[in-house]
Amino acid sequence: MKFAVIVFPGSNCDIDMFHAIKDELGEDVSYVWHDETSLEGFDAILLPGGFSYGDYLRSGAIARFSPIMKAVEEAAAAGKPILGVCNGFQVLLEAGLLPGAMRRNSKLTFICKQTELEVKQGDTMFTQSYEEGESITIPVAHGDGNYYCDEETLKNLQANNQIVFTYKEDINGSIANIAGITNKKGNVLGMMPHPERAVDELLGSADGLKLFQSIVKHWREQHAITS
Amino acid sequence: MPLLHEPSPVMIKDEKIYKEMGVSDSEFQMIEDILGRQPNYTELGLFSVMWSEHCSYKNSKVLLGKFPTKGDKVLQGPGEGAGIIDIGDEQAVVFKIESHNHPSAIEPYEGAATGVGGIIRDVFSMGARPVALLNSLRFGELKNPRVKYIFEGVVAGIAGYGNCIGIPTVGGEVQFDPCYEGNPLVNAMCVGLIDHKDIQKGQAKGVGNPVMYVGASTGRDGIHGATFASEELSEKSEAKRPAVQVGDPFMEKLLVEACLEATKHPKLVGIQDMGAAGLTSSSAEMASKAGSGIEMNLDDVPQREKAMTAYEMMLSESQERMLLVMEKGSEQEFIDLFEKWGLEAKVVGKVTDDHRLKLVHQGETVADVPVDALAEDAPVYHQPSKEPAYFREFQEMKEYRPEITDYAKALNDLLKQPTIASKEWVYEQYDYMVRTNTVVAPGSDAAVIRIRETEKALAMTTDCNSRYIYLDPYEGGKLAVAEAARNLVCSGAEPLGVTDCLNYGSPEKPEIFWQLERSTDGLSEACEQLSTPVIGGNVSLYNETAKGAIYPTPVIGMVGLIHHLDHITKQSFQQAGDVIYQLGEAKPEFSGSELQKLTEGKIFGPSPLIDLALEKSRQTRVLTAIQQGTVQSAHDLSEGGFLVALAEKAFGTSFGAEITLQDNDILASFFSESPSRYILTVKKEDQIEFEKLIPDAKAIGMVTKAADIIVKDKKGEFLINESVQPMEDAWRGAISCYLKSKD
Amino acid sequence: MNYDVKVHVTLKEGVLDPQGSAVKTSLHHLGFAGVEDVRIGKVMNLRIEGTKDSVDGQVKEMCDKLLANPVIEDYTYEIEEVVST
Amino acid sequence: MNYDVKVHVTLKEGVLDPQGSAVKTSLHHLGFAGVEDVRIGKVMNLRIEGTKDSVDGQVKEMCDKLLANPVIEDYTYEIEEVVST
Ligand SMILES: Nc1ncnc2c1ncn2[C@@H]1O[C@H](COP(=O)(O)OP(=O)(O)O)[C@@H](O)[C@H]1O
Ligand SMILES: [Mg+2]
Repeated sequence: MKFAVIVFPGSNCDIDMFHAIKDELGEDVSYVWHDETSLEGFDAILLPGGFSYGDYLRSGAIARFSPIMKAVEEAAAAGKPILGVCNGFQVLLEAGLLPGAMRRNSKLTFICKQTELEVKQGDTMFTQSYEEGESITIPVAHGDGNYYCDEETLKNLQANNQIVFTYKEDINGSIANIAGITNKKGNVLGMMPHPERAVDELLGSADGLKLFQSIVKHWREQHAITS
Repeated sequence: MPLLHEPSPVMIKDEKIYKEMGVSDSEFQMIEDILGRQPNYTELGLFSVMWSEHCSYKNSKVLLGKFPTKGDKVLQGPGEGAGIIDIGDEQAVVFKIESHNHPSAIEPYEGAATGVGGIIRDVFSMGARPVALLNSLRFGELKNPRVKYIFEGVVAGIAGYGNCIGIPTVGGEVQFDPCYEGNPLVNAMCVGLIDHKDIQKGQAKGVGNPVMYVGASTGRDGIHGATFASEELSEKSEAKRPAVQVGDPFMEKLLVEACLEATKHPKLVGIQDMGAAGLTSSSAEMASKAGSGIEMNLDDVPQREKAMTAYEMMLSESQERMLLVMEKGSEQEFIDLFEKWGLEAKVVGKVTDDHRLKLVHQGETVADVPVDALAEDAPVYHQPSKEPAYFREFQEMKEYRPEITDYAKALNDLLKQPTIASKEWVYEQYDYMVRTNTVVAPGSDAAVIRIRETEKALAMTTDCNSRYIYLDPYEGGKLAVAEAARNLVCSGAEPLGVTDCLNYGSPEKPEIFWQLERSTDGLSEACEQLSTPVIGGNVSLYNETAKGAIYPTPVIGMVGLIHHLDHITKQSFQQAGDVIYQLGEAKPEFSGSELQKLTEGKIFGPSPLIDLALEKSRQTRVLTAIQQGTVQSAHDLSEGGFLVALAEKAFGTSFGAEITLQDNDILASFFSESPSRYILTVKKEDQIEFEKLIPDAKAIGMVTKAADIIVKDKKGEFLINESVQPMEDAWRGAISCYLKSKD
Repeated sequence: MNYDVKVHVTLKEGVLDPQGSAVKTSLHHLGFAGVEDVRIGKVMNLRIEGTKDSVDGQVKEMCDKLLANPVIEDYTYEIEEVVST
Repeated sequence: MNYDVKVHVTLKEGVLDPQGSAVKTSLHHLGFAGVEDVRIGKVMNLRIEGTKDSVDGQVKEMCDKLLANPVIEDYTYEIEEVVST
């Protein structure tokens, strides 16, 4: 299976994402520069964390206009798994691939620490290797992770089972403690916590690995059916 | 055409305009002698920044010469952007610390942020990839709203820059004392990794080679920043507006990647960052080191603002700029390389053989001065030195001993002292994990970064207990180095070397110069004995306000090598049932301790003394015991003493401890900060092996499943019986509590 | 012709403004007890070359596309001709 | 009496505005070639209770003390009486 890691100017978790896939997951992975226009040949697309364009104006606001984003939209429409982490999530929100927006953390300061998450949906292509309701430890590192959407959107998210991860305690003011959501179709996941930083016990947690394993598992199942 | 508002050479001399630039009468005379004529305004500007303390070390050079700087692993000592130490396998570690105290006092966010940006440039200009950041901070007491504002701004600024650029900030220290109220200290340190073959020097060699300007364009910001950093802070500094620059970490991130690519280019000759004194110092130093000259046409300098004069361009401290020299004919290859990263690169001059810095602006030669006079041959002063009266007084006092009856209360109060309290409020704002190499995050004695594709790791720390240095600069200097090394040893590392940041008051005051002299003696001696050469550093003088000077604060940044990932050791308890050992004796010395500060509200008396030979042998033995796998956790005793250290070992775990105290002097055992001491935990089955390696360690108790700290005396009476949780909550919450409280 | 454009971007009513609340608290601490509400937004000063007609449409488009996020923000703008001196 | 106060805080002339430059470049990429300069600042909308005379002095003091840092920022403000409805 082949993963793409999109690199925007200012991305800084691209390398971590790359290592997680290559060294820990053992799958094929390449960097794709923001000004490319095609994602052909890739089975899953990863938008890494960082500060694309310095987070100037609003995080993700400038990166969403990168040439590669058209290809990301097409991949999303084609049903390929798309994962945006942290700044990647912010880009997906700004691009309208996921509903809602991010505000400054409620305490206004950047926050970096291990957090406890609850896996709210155990049956998505990103979470099938977890137990539903499972508690996992994955770190966050963000200044603008305070998720916002209006009431109607929240109702829809809940009704369609799009809320995939929640924080077990309020860390940044997010509505309904939302840490990660998918689109309606379930193939685009945005999350603030960094699964790629939780793939090795040496660094504190390996709970993020199952997320990537789920993507592979899903792809293999699909692949087995269609080929 | 020279701009009309610039004073003419005659006016400069007659009206003594040079004084406004911090140039003394005798220095002005020297400049006239060097040039054989009167300098014009631009030339005077060049001399004034290059001869400022910040760039020339004119008042501290005589002292810096004493530092041991050699060692078989030292690949680059002081003199370049950063020092370099071999770590084997054709790899080396590069590190340097720098101050940004004065800008942070007036614009905390940008002052601190640009401090981080500057130190990163020092490291990657050597060709190294920056892998970690640390900092060392000093503020007034967290009671005054202005101090809170500065503290919050500085921390946010460090976070803002480091997080954005994607280099983890993994460690540091924060201390609070009234002497820093108007003059906070903000020292930033960067650590990088390099392959031997990629090591670069900042030299302008090869006559005719182009000189290239890369990065952000030049604005009027920070003009005279270096001179400003060499003056006392006053009301007037607030009015010196342009001295504060705004950083652009996004630009710097691109600059790091592009410059690292450039340093691998075979046709690169030299590279240096434009730090303090910007274009002036980078060009003069690159030429001086190479024994060459440089000629630049300032019309080609990328400019952000209109109608900038030569003086303004040369003295601007706009951030995120680099100066490169490459082989003639390869210009376009470099321009293309930078273009790919969206960065502007422009040839602004060439290397010459006349040892002069020659500047042309709008068709006229606006400066023509010998480069060595600017760089190497700046004046050097040996300021008069005088033992301050307070020192004598402190020395003659008898040892202070507080009256403490309620040990538990004292412990709880100490844990809430801001200097001891958890610094989580600070480091949670730093992305300390990005790049996924941080094995030991902030919160332990030293931070540990693994080196990918090897079994090795680096440990790093910044340390300086300035209270002891104030009480006794000589002993305090030794203590600071020893503590840094001890912190590295506790994490399983062999200390490699030191970068230091000397923060002091005005060297023109004999008592302050005496502090500088005595403390650098102490630092030198300790570095010598502990085999940690000084490979670079920075001096920040004139840290004074109307209320007086800061404590002498020579911050020690130290890096150590962990030979195998298995040796990585943390400070916290690992499992119940482990035996707790204490190594080192607590003497009844409380002068300068946290307990004295807590009970008296100030410090006085003689500082504790340190036996460096003992320090060294203990470090060696503790490290061996760790490397042999007999140690589960290790923590050195510092601020607060034994009880604080014991509690810290329980924090963040679910464990507690039960101790039986052997000593008779309970107060000293609990709160003395005598140096060279450790608390170690050892598995039962490793005890025999461990005791062979460290026979003088004393088993004093056990790690318990119950999360309580229990200490009994020899007779079995409880001296301390406290649950961990409330203590931990108070310790963790103390800083944000101070920040929220209204007074 | 040159135009000075001032774009104000503010959080939509009903969207909590953590920055505004923090500033309000600080102002209270400083003794400004009369401060009842603080909301913080952005102001962007643009200098644009174009014709009167085109500029208005362009600015609206810039706001919709980039300068404001319609999920949480509202915007207003003013355009002023630059009188060359 | 209630007052609506609008405080504009902008970077002093000559102070680098990396955010503004990034937005300008992005607007160019989006095809708005006529954009010659972008500077980004803050606008703070305050609701204050007080008397006409006191409010003006208070706002000035707030700006000097907290809302702007005179080292790099300039400010302007407008005060408007709230007509109760
Ligand atoms: N300014 C800071 N930035 C990052 N980490 C910090 C800072 N201040 C303290 N820390 C971290 O908090 C922990 C405790 O610091 P400190 O009390 O100075 O330790 P020690 O006394 O062992 O040197 C260390 O891990 C240190 O790196
Ligand atoms: Mg320690």
